[in-house]
Amino acid sequence: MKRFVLAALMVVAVPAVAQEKVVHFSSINGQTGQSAAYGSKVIEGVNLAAKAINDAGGVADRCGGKYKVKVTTGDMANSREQAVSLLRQAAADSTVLAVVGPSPSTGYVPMVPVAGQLKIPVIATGSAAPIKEWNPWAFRLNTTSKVAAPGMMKTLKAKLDIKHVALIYDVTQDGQRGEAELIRNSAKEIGYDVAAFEAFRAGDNDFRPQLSKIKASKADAIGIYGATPELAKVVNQMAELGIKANIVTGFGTFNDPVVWDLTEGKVKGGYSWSAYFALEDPARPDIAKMVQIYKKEYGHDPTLYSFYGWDALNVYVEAAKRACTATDREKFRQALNTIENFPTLSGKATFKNPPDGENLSAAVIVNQTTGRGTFEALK
Amino acid sequence: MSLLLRVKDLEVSYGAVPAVKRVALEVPAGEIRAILGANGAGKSSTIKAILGLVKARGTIELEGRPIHGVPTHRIHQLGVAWVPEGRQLFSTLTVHENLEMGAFARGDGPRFASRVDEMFTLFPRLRERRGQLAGSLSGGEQQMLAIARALISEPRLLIMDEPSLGLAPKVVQSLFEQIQAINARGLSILMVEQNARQALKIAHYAYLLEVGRLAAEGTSAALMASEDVQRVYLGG
Amino acid sequence: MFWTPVLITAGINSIIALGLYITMSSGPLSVAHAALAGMGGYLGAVLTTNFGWPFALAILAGVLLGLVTGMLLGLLIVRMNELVAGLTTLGFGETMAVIAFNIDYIGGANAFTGIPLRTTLPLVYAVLAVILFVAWRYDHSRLGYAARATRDSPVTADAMGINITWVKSITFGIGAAIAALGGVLRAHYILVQGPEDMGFFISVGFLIFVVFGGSYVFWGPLFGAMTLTILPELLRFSTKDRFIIYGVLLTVMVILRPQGFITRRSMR
Amino acid sequence: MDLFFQQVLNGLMIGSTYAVVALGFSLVFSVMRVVNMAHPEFFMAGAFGAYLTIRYVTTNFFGVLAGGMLVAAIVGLVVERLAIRPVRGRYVMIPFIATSGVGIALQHLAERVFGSDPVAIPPVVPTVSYTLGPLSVTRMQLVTFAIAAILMLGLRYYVRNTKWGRATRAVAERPDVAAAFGVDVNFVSRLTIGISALMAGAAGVSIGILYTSAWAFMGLLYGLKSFVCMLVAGNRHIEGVMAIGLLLGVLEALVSGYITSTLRDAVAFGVLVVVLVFKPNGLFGSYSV
Repeated sequence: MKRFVLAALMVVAVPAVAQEKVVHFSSINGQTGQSAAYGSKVIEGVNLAAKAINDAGGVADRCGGKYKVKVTTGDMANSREQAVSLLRQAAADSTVLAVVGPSPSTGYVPMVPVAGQLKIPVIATGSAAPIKEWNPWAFRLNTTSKVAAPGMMKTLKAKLDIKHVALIYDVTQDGQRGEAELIRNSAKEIGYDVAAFEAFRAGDNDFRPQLSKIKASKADAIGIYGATPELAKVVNQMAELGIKANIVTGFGTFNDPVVWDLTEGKVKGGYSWSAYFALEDPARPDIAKMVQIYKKEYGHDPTLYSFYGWDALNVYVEAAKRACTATDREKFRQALNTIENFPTLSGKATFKNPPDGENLSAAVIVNQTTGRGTFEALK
Repeated sequence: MSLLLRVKDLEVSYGAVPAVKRVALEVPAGEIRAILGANGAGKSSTIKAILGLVKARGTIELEGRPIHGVPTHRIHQLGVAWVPEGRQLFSTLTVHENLEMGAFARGDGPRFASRVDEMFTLFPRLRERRGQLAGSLSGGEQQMLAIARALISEPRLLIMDEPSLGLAPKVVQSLFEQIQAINARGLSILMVEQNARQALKIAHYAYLLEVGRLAAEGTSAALMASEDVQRVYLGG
Repeated sequence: MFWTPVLITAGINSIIALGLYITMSSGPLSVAHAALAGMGGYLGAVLTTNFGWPFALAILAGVLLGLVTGMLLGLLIVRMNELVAGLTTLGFGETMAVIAFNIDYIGGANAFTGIPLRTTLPLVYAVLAVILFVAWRYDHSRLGYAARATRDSPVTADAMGINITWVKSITFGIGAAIAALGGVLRAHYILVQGPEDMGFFISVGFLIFVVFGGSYVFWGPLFGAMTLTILPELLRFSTKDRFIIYGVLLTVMVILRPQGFITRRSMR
Repeated sequence: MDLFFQQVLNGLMIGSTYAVVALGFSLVFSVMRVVNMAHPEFFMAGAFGAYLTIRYVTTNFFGVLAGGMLVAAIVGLVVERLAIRPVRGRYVMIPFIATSGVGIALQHLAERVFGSDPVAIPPVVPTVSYTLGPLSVTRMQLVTFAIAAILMLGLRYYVRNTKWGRATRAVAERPDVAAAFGVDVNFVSRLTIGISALMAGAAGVSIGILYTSAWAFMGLLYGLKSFVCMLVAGNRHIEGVMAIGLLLGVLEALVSGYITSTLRDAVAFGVLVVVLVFKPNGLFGSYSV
């Protein structure tokens, strides 16, 4: 009985205070299960950005409206069904303006068509899988291989004159597999041959059969495309087999502190392209501030995926400001298309959808890993 | 004459089906007692209840001490050995290993070697077969091994379940002589047997079970003559 | 409606679980039903997406594919006991997953996408009602009794003149057809059909639904599938510990009710 | 031709770990008629046990091995007490589900405690690689193979020539009769689970050190592969399970070396189907449910 009375009192009290408006985003990502390594960091980035905005007084849109940012998190685990279910639940909740995430392609690929049908914006925070059919409601913040990989290979061809490229990739990770195929297909055009094209599956431990073949192929550059657990093992086993060659990857994986620890620094000197990510950078006070409050909040270093989460939430808040709405998804979608060279931690953001939801000004920095979480951009 | 085993008001049921209803029996030290009855009369269930292999109600006492509810492996350590129905040897173990299992509770100390020899003298055929897998023995040899496995732990009470089952008449004859010889050396025996005539020849006292109830009991001579036995067996 | 996606998934899982129930009624512990559902899903999706077939025809095609594959599998394992039959289906399921992985026409590792949305809540529960009716009729049919006789003691069933090979094959076929039907419905709701849905661990999930719910009466798999699909959603309040609680609950519940939650009156 | 022998060598190394984990599965199944789906998590517990021992106790290899095996054994005995003993003797699917539930809980508990990223295991065995002509193998690979061999031979000796090993075989065949001859069947079951956990723990430690990381979900793929080994071999003879484990490892290495590694997993399951169709009781053993 007591709780009922308390609730009644609360309802009465609320109208007295100015109606506190809320802009509500649904954050869907892989928080548990095998793809949690990426999803959980994005969720932390999103929640931290929302907290930072609310602590600084909330959102003030261009039409005088003031909002607090609200984020509800849904864990898609590693399942396609749960990702689509969570998206349908978010669409059915009229207070939700848009969906942030996911990172795993197992979630983003099936969510794209459903977002188009339910007319709710979705923005990928790390999934690089090729999308067969875009629609006006699907966006992607992170850089994708289509833009970055050919650029990187051209730079490496120019600087290192690589001739024989071997590739070892995870066939179950759509983004990783997509980039390996892209590098294979652009071999003639950029001027190198594909010495070996070896696949493995997430969860594998032993890569010696494939690496023995690669060792025999005498490749001078080896592209390694897989998730953290497998990529680290490939690097370690290459050292054990005495394979010496330039190592190449995408998505800035060599700059991830976790990968540095797992390989005891063997990724030093590796080349990768990535959006912008650094633990410290004198020229970037905004990064320094974020890294500082991130470590205070979560007790561990942020990764590129933490940046993606932070940036995605900030891009969404900017669009909400321009659309002066917390509920009209169509106006919000149109506002997203007005985002041009919007500065983010990991680079810039520009969207023109249709024709597709790619981030047209996603940063592509070809770099060489120099230390734990530090790298040098190649000019 | 001290009482080795006493059972009173024994009730055993499988789910809702009662198998044994208010059975009472005793085995004085040194005697051979038989439990007779047709198939499904509850003979095996009674034995299994005594060994603690099935849930049962009622009192079961060994030398005055209750053993109802004591786990099976401890009952064996109190000196009760079992020759199961169909012998149930460990067929993937050798003859020697089956004997070692028989003496598992006693450990295989120095006395074990001499006990093994005793068994091989009692059953010479087993000596030649000692390295063979128990599963490869003939029916008669398996029966010998089953008895040897039970005797090797020097029990005070030997419970035999249908020892004559599946054996040729000549083999049954020598088997019953051996049982008498073993008893003559002071070992009390409780024997479940369908072959009533043979059993009554060597048993001192017998109980007749019918559909889970005690239909009759008495000395072998009395039962031999009683019409109850004829009725149960000859369906008179 | 917030709970629609969960209810649709629970309904589809119940359909597939009922298919598994019918297959298991003649004995085999099949862990192929996720693969059979996946095959139905792939075929239905290709027909509606690439060939523009109407949804009803795509369902029929999926069901036929399931029936034929199921009957063949049933013949393959007729000589095996319960556990070994189940394990052969493990090989079938995983091999199907790897084959789907390597066929680019159906999207390979990137899964087959762009499937039109056809499955709705009313349709799922209408189909579920029909399947429940089929299972109820099956339980009381000659085939149903023959199947249970075959499961409980093949020797006596043989002696009673039951053609065991035919019974095992047709029950596996019907069960597989129903699972394929569930697969087609799922594909046209999730709008993506991938190879991962066909593997061993997914099939084990369906096996747990049936045995947990009670594999002796058709209400069992329905109860099992509904409970164990909705339960993880109820546990969403603790996002981090959701699966720890789910695992512990699964173990505790199966220990408390080993014979399954719903049992025949005679087995109470 | 050198590549062929290198691939066979690679296959033997990984096959030995499949065999050790499969032995644990088949021991528990043959003695207790229980399919222990939490067995892969004993393997994972071994790897994390090694990690914790290195960080807090010692970096001596044998100390780490003991630490990992101890953690796995503790997890094993707790799982036996809570999830297996209450349903032992029931219909084979009941302990299967009970242990599956425990497996799921243990995986996500490890994820909560150690995080979803893999945890780096610092090298306690110097990374030295030996070359014999074209072939190269690392010291840790040889140590892993040696541990697997010692465990398998040790188990063979235990089951063949010790009192409790004989009792385990007796319980496997006829639990009631074994009990009637003084064998405490519950104790033998606990002992069997303990041994299988120790073996899985040792495999976990060597794999953890060999691949320099421990991960909450490392048990999944391993569990499935070694489960397949047990089934193909049938569960009667230890040598059968060992041989099949090594054979599976070599087959997989050759398939991924010479054909394509995407088909590698189909090999394990394809072999399973073919064997079970022709030999429904497994190559060497027999299943009676």
